[in-house]
Amino acid sequence: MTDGNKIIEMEVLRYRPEQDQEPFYQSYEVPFLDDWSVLQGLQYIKDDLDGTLSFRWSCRMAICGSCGMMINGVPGLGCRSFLRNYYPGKLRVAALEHFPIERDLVVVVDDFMNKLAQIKPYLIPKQVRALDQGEYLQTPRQLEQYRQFSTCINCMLCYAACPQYGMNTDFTGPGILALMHRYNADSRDDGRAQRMELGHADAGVWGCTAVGYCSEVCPKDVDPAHAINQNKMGSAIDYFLRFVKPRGASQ
Amino acid sequence: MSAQTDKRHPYRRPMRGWWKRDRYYIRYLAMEATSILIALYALILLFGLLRLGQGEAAFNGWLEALRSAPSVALHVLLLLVFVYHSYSWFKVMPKTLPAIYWRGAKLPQPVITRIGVCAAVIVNLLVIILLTGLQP
Amino acid sequence: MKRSNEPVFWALFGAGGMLSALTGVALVFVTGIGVPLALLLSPELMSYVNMLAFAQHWLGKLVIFAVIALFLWHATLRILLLLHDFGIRAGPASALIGNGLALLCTLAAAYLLLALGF
Amino acid sequence: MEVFKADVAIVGAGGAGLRAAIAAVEADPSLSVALISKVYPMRSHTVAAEGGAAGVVRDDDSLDYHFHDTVAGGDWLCDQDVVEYFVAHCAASLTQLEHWGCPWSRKPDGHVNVRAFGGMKVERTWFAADRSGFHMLHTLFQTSIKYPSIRRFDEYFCTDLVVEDGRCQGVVAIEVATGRFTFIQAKAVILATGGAGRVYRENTNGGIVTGDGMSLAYRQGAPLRDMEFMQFHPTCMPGTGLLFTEACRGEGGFLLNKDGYRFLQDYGLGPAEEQPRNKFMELGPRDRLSQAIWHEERKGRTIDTPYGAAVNLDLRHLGRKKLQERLPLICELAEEYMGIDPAQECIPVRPGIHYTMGGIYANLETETPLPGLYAAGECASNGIHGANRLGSNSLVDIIVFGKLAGERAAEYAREVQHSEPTTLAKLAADAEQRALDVVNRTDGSEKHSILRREMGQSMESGCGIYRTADEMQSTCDKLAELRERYGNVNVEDKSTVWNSDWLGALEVGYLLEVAEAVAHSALNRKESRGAHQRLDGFEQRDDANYLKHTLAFHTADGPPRIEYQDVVITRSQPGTRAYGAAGVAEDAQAAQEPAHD
Ligand SMILES: Cc1cc2nc3c(=O)[nH]c(=O)nc-3n(C[C@H](O)[C@H](O)[C@H](O)COP(=O)(O)OP(=O)(O)OC[C@H]3O[C@@H](n4cnc5c(N)ncnc54)[C@H](O)[C@@H]3O)c2cc1C
Ligand code: SF4
Ligand code: F3S
Ligand code: FES
Repeated sequence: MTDGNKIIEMEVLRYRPEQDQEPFYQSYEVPFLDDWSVLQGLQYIKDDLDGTLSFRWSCRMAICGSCGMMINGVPGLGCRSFLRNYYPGKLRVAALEHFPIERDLVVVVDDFMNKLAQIKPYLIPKQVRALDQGEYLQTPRQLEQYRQFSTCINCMLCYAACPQYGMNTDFTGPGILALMHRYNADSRDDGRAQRMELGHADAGVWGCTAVGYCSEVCPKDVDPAHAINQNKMGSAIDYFLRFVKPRGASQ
Repeated sequence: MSAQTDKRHPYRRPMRGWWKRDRYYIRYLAMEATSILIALYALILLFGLLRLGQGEAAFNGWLEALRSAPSVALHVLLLLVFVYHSYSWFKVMPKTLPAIYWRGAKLPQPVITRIGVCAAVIVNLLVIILLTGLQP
Repeated sequence: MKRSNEPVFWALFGAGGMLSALTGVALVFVTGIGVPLALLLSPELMSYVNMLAFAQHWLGKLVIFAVIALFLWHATLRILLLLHDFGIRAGPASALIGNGLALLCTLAAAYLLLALGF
Repeated sequence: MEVFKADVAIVGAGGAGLRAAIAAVEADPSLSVALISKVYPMRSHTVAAEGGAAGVVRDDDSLDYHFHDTVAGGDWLCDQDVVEYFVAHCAASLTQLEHWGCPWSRKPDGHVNVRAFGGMKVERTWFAADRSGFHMLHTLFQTSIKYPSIRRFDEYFCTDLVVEDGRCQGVVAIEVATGRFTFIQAKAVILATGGAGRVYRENTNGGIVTGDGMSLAYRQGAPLRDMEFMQFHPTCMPGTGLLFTEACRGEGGFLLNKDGYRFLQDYGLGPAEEQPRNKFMELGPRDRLSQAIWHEERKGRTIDTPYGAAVNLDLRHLGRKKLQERLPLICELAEEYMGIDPAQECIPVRPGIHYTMGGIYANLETETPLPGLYAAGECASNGIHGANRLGSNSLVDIIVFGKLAGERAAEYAREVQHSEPTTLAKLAADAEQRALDVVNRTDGSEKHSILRREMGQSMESGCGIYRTADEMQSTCDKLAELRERYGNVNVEDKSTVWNSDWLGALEVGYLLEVAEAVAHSALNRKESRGAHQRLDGFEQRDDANYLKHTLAFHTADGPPRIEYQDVVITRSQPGTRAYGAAGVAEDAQAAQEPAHD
């Protein structure tokens, strides 16, 4: 399959619920070419060495968000990390931290999906517009207010980076709070008060302790730490304003 | 293979010792740990205040204690801790502010940190200069 | 979902953090190094008479109170976090004790300052 | 087996499937809709689309222009009644997405901006930077959460359709996490399973693009139409095949051969000008560009890479600022994957498989010949793309016809009743057994990864950019051999939880069937048209004999049976497909003749 003469040792965390009590590392020798990603290494293992290894992938171009995994202990996308950068050392690949391991590199993502649904991740328009009225107007400057937060690929690397999520999975977490901010910051939207019912809670923005590693590992520069922490000020102001003018604040 | 029984058994990894997993966490904890010494410093001042209320002799005793070698050593440590605190504080600050636009472009976060650090240097110097000026 | 009361503590934390980030280094230098060792500064600066006068002035009271109380509230939030991060899960109890102590110290500082008179 | 009763079942939660689901519940909120996808919706391959979606908005543009660009781009193999419906509904569909929050790029005045795309006469491609498909998919997915009657089956792998009483009445799917089967009983079923690019090796498609839905419908007797037309995209990353969007050229990028010469001017696309001009040079259609690169290679004017011949995509003159603003993902791809800074260096590119023009035959109403079964999106052949799809026509195809499919299926579901459950349960159990047989057999000896690899290689050598009868025949033979060997496939993994080895084997089964439909459809088309180009005496288009759609029907145990179907022509008689200066001359001449539109 490859005519590469370099061989890297890949240790992959295995866990097969039907036969293993707990996860263990299994080692594979993978011949590779310089432009191979970690994902290609795993595909080689699956196609040529061990068909029983399971992992998620699809696009290979860092956009579908399927292939998040721990690569030498750091959350990363398998398809955007390259074997050459780890050679000649060996490489440890494991399932994303802080999520339950379903099997091998596959984690259970129900919690993330449920939270995504909870924050009302859709436009709640200020004024409903009919199709024949054309588009809402939005200047590039207004678009810029939320653009960055709309580029999240739901890869969940930030969750694997966030110890607060690891310790308490009630915490809504970086990616979803960034998505909440994406809609709140959209000039067409009027749903902030509804969404912030979750945001104002202990498990909302206040669950974040500004560790900041989430933004560090995010492959799309979403900067979830920024999305969350700039909301603390707003949430605090809202908290106190409630007493001053109860009508203006969300219940 | 019997297909209709659920063989799922998701495995949860423990969080024990999580901070050892990454240098980034150690740095975060170091930032948090500055608080212990900040509290200590506030307590030293509070104690000074208490002594001040108890009269001249008591207060001079407190001043005397400040001159002891262990106290000076402690304050040197405190000085370093406060320097680190200032730096880490302004490092996090851009995350807590909405994006700032300057001449149509977003101000990069490191620039905000640098502005914060400069402000800290200036204010600290001002405090010292002011006090030197107040000297009898 | 229930609204968090964290904003109260967070506001104090933020104020203390900012104050200490801006002035902490200078204060430690003055009270702990400069004055005791007579380095750059005269020991007279913190003499009983001077400090009493300072603490009896309303502005002086304010400064002393702000520094002690806010530094403490700032530190308390983080100490509680640290406990939480190391998995010491006293939960509401530790928060109660921590914030209780900070409140106690704040009240003590206020009482002492008022007791010094104007 | 678990049973779930729905009114409408939709297989596929990409752009087409999600749009269909929303349309169905908006048509009638009391309907229950099951949305089944083998991956979480936001992983669907729509996510990878970069460039944008076509919809007429500019004052100097018209539906007529869009119609003619599409029909000529498709080399007159388009069903023109469908194209008319299509162009009339593009802009509104895209506006609908805007109303749902899609962050389309804007002009300074706040209106949606449009960019140029290959083969389009006027700028009409709506874009969200170069993440258009990503934003469309996420907008649709997130909006779908608003509707409680959409019940999602995420990570459910569909293995069969259940057909009874002459109509499609549901699907059987494996829950990937448990390996358990669910029968989703439905009054109407929509297939929205995407393309089949993975029948080839080097391609722009995700690993999940394995033609599942095409194969499912095909097995039940629905014909696959125009499968020989597989689109090669001219600008892909050598090796991985990852795509550099056509928007690179829309924004003004050049294609250079190894001498730094804009070679497209030698292939009837010139003259070469500095500024991008619609339908000239780099903004010609994909089939022409890919063919030109093939010829350059024969002339020895390409660059050698470890993965074969390449030409250079030159974006340097666009400047870093514009690249970052308009093509950020492209910059990221070039930098991360190739170590190339596009503001400084050219990017080597070569053609790769990109899009499946053909698919499950569906009429203007998205109905397949099997009652109760609808098809939309890339898995369908509704007749708008003909022999060559124009860039940015697909992202809008999936929402225009996704919506229509949702509405039609909802209508149908209200008219019919569920059949007797026991008969259906029996059929579902049979389907379950068939899928289990693949994993449970212990005497197999063939590895499906090897079958897949051999299939890809064979498709590339026999059904590439240029084709000959000999080569196509040997591909057909090879595929017959692989089909034989597939009967003897061995699945190493016998477990139930997340057994991706098993699913991989099932996918290879789908791929092989689709590949045969492609190869045999190609072998039988004795002309050159659009993406199907022959070198063996059939170099010309032959309207007399082949202005026809190919229909491939599944047969019990052999290669597909090929039939033909007339193309619907309403306003545009087949003409010369001319681009560049020749295209302008052609237009001028047409303008002098009495309008035959
Ligand atoms: C890299 C790239 C760039 C592109 N750029 C553009 C562009 O700029 N403009 C444009 O117009 N077009 C573009 N296209 C084409 C366009 O993106 C696709 O044609 C379109 O997105 C297909 O959408 P779809 O909804 O039909 O299928 P997909 O988005 O592929 O969705 C298929 C769905 O079916 C599901 N599915 C498949 N099989 C099964 C099964 N067995 N069981 C259960 N579920 C199943 C999948 O899980 C998935 O949810 C591009 C394509 C690629 C690959
Ligand atoms: S915020 Fe970044 S790291 Fe987190 S899910 Fe989104 S893209 Fe991934
Ligand atoms: S790592 Fe976690 S604690 Fe906050 S800043 Fe990021 S969410
Ligand atoms: S495979 Fe899609 S993000 Fe890696």
